[in-house]
Amino acid sequence: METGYISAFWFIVVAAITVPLMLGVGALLRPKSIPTRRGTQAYECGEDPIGSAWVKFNIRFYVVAIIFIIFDVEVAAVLPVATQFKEAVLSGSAGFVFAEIFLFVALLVLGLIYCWVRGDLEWVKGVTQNAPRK
Amino acid sequence: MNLLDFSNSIEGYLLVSSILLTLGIFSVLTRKNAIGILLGVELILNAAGINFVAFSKFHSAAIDGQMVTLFIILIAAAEAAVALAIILRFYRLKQTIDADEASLLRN
Amino acid sequence: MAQSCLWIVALPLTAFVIQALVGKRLPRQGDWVSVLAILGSFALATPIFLKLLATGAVHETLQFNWMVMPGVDAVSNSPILNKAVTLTVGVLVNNLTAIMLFMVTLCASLIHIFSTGYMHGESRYHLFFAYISLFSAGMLGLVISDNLLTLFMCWEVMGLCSYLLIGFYYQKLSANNASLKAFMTTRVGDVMFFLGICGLYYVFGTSNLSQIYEGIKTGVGSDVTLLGIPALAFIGFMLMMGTIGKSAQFPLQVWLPDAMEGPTPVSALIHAATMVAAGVFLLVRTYPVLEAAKVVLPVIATVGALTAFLAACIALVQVDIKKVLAYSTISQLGFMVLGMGVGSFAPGFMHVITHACFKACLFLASGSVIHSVHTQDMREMGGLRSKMPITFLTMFIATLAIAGVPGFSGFVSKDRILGDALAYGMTHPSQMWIPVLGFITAGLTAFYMFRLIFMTFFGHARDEHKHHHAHESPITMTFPLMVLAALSFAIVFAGPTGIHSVDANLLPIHWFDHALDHVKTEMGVQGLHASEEVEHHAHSLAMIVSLVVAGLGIFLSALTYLKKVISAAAFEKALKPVHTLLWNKYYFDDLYIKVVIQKLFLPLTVLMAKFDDKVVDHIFVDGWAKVAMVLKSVIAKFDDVVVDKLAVDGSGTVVSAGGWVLRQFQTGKVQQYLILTFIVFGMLLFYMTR
Amino acid sequence: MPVNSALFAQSLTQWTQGTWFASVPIWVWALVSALIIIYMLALPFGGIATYVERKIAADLQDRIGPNRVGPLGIFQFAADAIKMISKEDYVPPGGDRFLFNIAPVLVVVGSCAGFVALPLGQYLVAGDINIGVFYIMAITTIIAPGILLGSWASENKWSLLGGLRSAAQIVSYEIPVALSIVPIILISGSLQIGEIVKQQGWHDHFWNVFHNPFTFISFFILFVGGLAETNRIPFDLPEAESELVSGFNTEFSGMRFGLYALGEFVDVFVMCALVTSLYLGGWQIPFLELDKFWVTLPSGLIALIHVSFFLGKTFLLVFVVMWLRWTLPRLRVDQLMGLCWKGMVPVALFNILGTAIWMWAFKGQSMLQVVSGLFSGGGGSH
Amino acid sequence: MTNGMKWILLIAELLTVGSALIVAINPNILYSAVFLLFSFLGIAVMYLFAGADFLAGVQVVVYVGGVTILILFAIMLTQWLYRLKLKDIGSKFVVPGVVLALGLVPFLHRGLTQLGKMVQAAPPEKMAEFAASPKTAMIGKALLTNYVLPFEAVTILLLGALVGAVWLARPKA
Repeated sequence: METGYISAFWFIVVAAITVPLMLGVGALLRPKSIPTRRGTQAYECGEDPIGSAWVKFNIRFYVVAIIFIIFDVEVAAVLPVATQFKEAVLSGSAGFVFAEIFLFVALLVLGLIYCWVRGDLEWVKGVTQNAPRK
Repeated sequence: MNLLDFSNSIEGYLLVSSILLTLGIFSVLTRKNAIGILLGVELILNAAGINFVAFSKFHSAAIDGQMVTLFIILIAAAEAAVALAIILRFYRLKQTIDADEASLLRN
Repeated sequence: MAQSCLWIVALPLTAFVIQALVGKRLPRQGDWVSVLAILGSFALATPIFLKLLATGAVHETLQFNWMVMPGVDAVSNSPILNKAVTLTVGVLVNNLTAIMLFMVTLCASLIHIFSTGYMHGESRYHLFFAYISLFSAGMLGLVISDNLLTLFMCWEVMGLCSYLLIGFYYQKLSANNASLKAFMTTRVGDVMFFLGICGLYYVFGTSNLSQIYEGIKTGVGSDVTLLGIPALAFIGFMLMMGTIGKSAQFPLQVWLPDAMEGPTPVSALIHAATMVAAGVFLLVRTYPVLEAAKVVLPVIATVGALTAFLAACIALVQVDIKKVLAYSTISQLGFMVLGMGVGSFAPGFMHVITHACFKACLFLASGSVIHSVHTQDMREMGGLRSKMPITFLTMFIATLAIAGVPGFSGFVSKDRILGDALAYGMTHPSQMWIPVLGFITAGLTAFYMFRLIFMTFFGHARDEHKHHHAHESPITMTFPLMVLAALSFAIVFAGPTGIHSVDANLLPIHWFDHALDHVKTEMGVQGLHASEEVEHHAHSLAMIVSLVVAGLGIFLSALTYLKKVISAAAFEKALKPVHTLLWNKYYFDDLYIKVVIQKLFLPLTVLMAKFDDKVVDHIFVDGWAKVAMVLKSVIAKFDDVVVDKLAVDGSGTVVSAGGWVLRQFQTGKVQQYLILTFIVFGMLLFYMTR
Repeated sequence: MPVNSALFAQSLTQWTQGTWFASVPIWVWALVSALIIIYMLALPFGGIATYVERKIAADLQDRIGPNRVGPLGIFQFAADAIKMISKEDYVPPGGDRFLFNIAPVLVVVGSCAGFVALPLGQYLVAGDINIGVFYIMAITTIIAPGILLGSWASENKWSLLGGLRSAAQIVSYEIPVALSIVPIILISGSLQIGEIVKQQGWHDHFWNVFHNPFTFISFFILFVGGLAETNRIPFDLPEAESELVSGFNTEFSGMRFGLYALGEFVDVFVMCALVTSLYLGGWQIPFLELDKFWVTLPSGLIALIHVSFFLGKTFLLVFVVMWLRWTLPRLRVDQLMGLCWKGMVPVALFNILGTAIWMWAFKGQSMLQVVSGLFSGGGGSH
Repeated sequence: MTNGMKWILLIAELLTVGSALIVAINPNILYSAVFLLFSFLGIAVMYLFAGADFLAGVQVVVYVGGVTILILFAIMLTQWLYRLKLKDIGSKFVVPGVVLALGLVPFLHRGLTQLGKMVQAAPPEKMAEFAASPKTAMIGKALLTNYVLPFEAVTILLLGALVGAVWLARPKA
């Protein structure tokens, strides 16, 4: 357990403390306010909010999240191997490490290309433009 | 304080992981919401991860335990992605993600 | 060298397979396949023979495991079962094998070549070659096999081939009967032979010759008794019966004359050179056993002598040329068995070889004669000397050889046998009649052989039509004759003059004797144990007597048949009863048919039939039927009550109930299944951590 | 690194060697260094940045900008802060109070906690964590759930849409950022930022941005990715005033809004600091090595020079960020996503490949070393 | 490990267990998702104390940054209709679930105490030094030496997951 992590711990604690600190101070300082009906409604450019904040079910957020997590995992897996690359280059066995990383990355790029070709990356699903290919 | 020593030794880790496992099982079994089941599964996976890391430090002082946890995390991520995709597909099919609804495969 | 032996056997075998399968469609119906195969075997056999000539001794064995039976000691404690047994099979190549291999492959190839000419135009031509190839393979297999079982197998193969070949013209009823007769009678001998092998196995625990020789040397089994009689004697008799069956000796010789129904090359190959020699070869191979069973040898000697004499007498009166030769074969085989019996191991074996050559030549010559005049009856022949000079010349040489005229191979071997027989007679005065009989037979042989020659080749043609057609056979038939005739000269076997000059210390003076003596020592055979001086005296006396007898035989035959001074008919009338007796072959056939079969077997079968229908049919079959009927009704009742009601319907309901119960579990709810899994997980955990 | 304990604190102990401070335990110094850096550097910067940005914006638009409060309007940020603290802070009726309070904590922690690993000077780093870069990446990922929960809790259609979009944007732009960090790791061989910066000295690789052509491109990707991750202007679609009112923080009022804005600016600072330390050589002074300076300077002065250079470069980048805000038009959502997945990710992957091949071919040397190697006959080998 | 640090570990463990409890019990699925996030953070801290520093980073990056986002997206995308019926109560399997979960506790406890004693009895000599040393390089080397095959296998798995999930999540044709 490096001592560095103690500093990190304290940083997180201090950062976490500032939020309630600030809000607390604000709550203490400001005058009491009477909640008015209109004031407490959800702000809709002054209009009266209609219906619950229903959002059209849209899946493309989720597609982005999937691709993100797969590539996030990829980066997390590649990093330790990448740290050994410099030492491998100096010791001459760079080929193997390069091959390993390349294979790892290439396969996932393949996945990306698949998504790209199948039109999953398009954010706006045009009716015609993205009729799924046969 | 034996509590401090306890929490720092392997028993602490094992206790945490077993509690996580129990809660995971409980959550998997009792959740009506499909995503709730998924949360339970994540808990169980993490419980296993903790065990591996704990044994890698306290028992064998070798990196292999942590490697297994690393792979657990990688695979759990992929699993979560696919599981949730299935749930969303199920949602689109039945407009609900109540686990009991998903019983097309019954007798 | 052992591997090449395997190839020697394999070649004719493959030829047989090819011939049998595709022979018909091959060019020239595939005869060249069999010929090439046997020539190949001959080519492989010669180097072994040459090595024998060069080094004087050849010995190699090749063993491989045929069957490995591990002992079953855990299960049973019986001595036989729990003894781990490995049956090794293999090749034993010693001087005997080398000589036999050379002789058999030589004769077989010559006969193959001869039969390409002789059998030309026959309907089932390719099948003929298939059978003789198979036969050659069988014979060669027998010669090289080390284990008596494989020897017995090849023995049976040859029996089969002789049946097939004798019955080659199966359209003729006589050929059919003859082949059946041959098969059955040899079968009797084979059963005895097999009993002999079993006895050997019981005594020595193995049927490998090499191991048996060791056993004999160390005196194993000399004390063992089987059902009271000493085991070795029993084995000896059984082996002797095998030889009698196979080499057509006294009691079982009826099948050989009838075997003449087959085509002549068959008779030459099977009934002159090889198969019949196999019986004697068996005696040679298992000689140490026979010697160990002291009582067997005299019996063999008597059987040999009797067969020789009787066959010779019958041959006197025969008119069919092949029948004469058949009986002469029987008598010559009798000589060989006689030789074995009296202990003249080497000369006996030598007679096998020499006889193979000149008898094959005689048969082939008679074949070419028959081929040209299309009849087998000597009375229709005559004066063919001018028409068929080569056949006449070769046949004449072979006849001189068989008659025992000095300078020819026949004389060398027969004289030695007679010499040893005489020495044997001298040492055992009670057995003196054996050599005397031998000498008389030698004379008779000379007489009827020359009678044959004079009737066929000399005098004037009795049947103009046939005489006119007679023509010399083509080269493919005459060439083998010439080779075989060449082999009939004594030079081949024992020095220029052929006179068996026994030097002071009985040292053999020729390659054949060297080889045989080496084998004798190797196999631990004592041979004749007459005193040296008696032996010398006997041999010189035997030479003189045999010369006299042969000359007398030739002279008388010339007188009666060439010059017609003595009229054969007169003799016939004078000795009418004797003549009819000989003519009917001592009524042996009738004896067997009437007595053995009708009197002995038929009543037996009738008895069996009666027993069968009374006891077996009535008591058992009908009885059981009744019992079955009773049982049936009981079962029927049991069946519909228990089985139908309980089992069938019962299990049906149980299963459906079970199904219903299980169906409750399959609710489709994921969590339901998970609960079950975790219950099991809990149990597992409990089990793990208790 | 001699002692990788709380180095900032450790350098403090050096200064106070003789005095009674020495007996103070190490974690106290860690706390002190945390307080100093967050309350003296991060938050003030947040405030000042609002002021500076408005000044620059004004300047770009030919107007004066805030100049009422204090000379040249310097204390404008203080005035804003006080205003916000005193503003009413209420929770929308439908939203749930608990999430509403948790969200800003996550955002602020996500931005400020990154300062630990940033090396201000050679020995001036709060805590040089061995997995420095990875730690910063990890911490900044906490912001996305924060924003998501915040927008969800505020029970407002616009805020939820804005929240979803901003989360999606942050999440998807983390990939090009992460992928463009990998070449640096390939080059420096360690995740410790201190190590990375140390290798960028003049005699060493010099700045990573000039190490090889591929790192040059990935510098820009990292910078642009950082921009997008902090929802800065070319990509500030989530709080695009014209469409979604102010995006996820529609319902945030008073200091909560202030905290989010503060968090955002601190995040910009962390991103720029990260870019400087990874690509522009952090505290490395171009063209000279302080240790081999002809006169050995006191360690305090060296530290000061390092910090000044580090902050100088970071502020330069921040200036560029602000400058971009008023020059580039906003991107449409699909353009935004398209740029990320179809533009930056492939190029970033290509850079990784390129760097690896370059390293492999030139045995890890940078362009300059290779060139200098050619001239001096291969003298300056790595 | 000063006393202070032990306290931090204890707090982290309590945080993990507490939030896990809330995840399991809380009827509101969104709350349980949020507390799942906190338990992941707690676990990351526990990894730190067990010497797995890189693993803590991966845990935060993947779980906190990735899985939680996925879950939140999924919840938001599906729960919205449910807004009112968010409560996840009344599942038929509560009783068996409780019984099973509690049923496991004694066995787990007995098993773990046995394991604990076994480990305590023979702690590895290099434990402290192993815990303190940075793990990134070690993991890197391990991945390059004896974990090459799993490393490549994971790529194939990820590819499959990516294609599968994307295909499943594709909007209706």
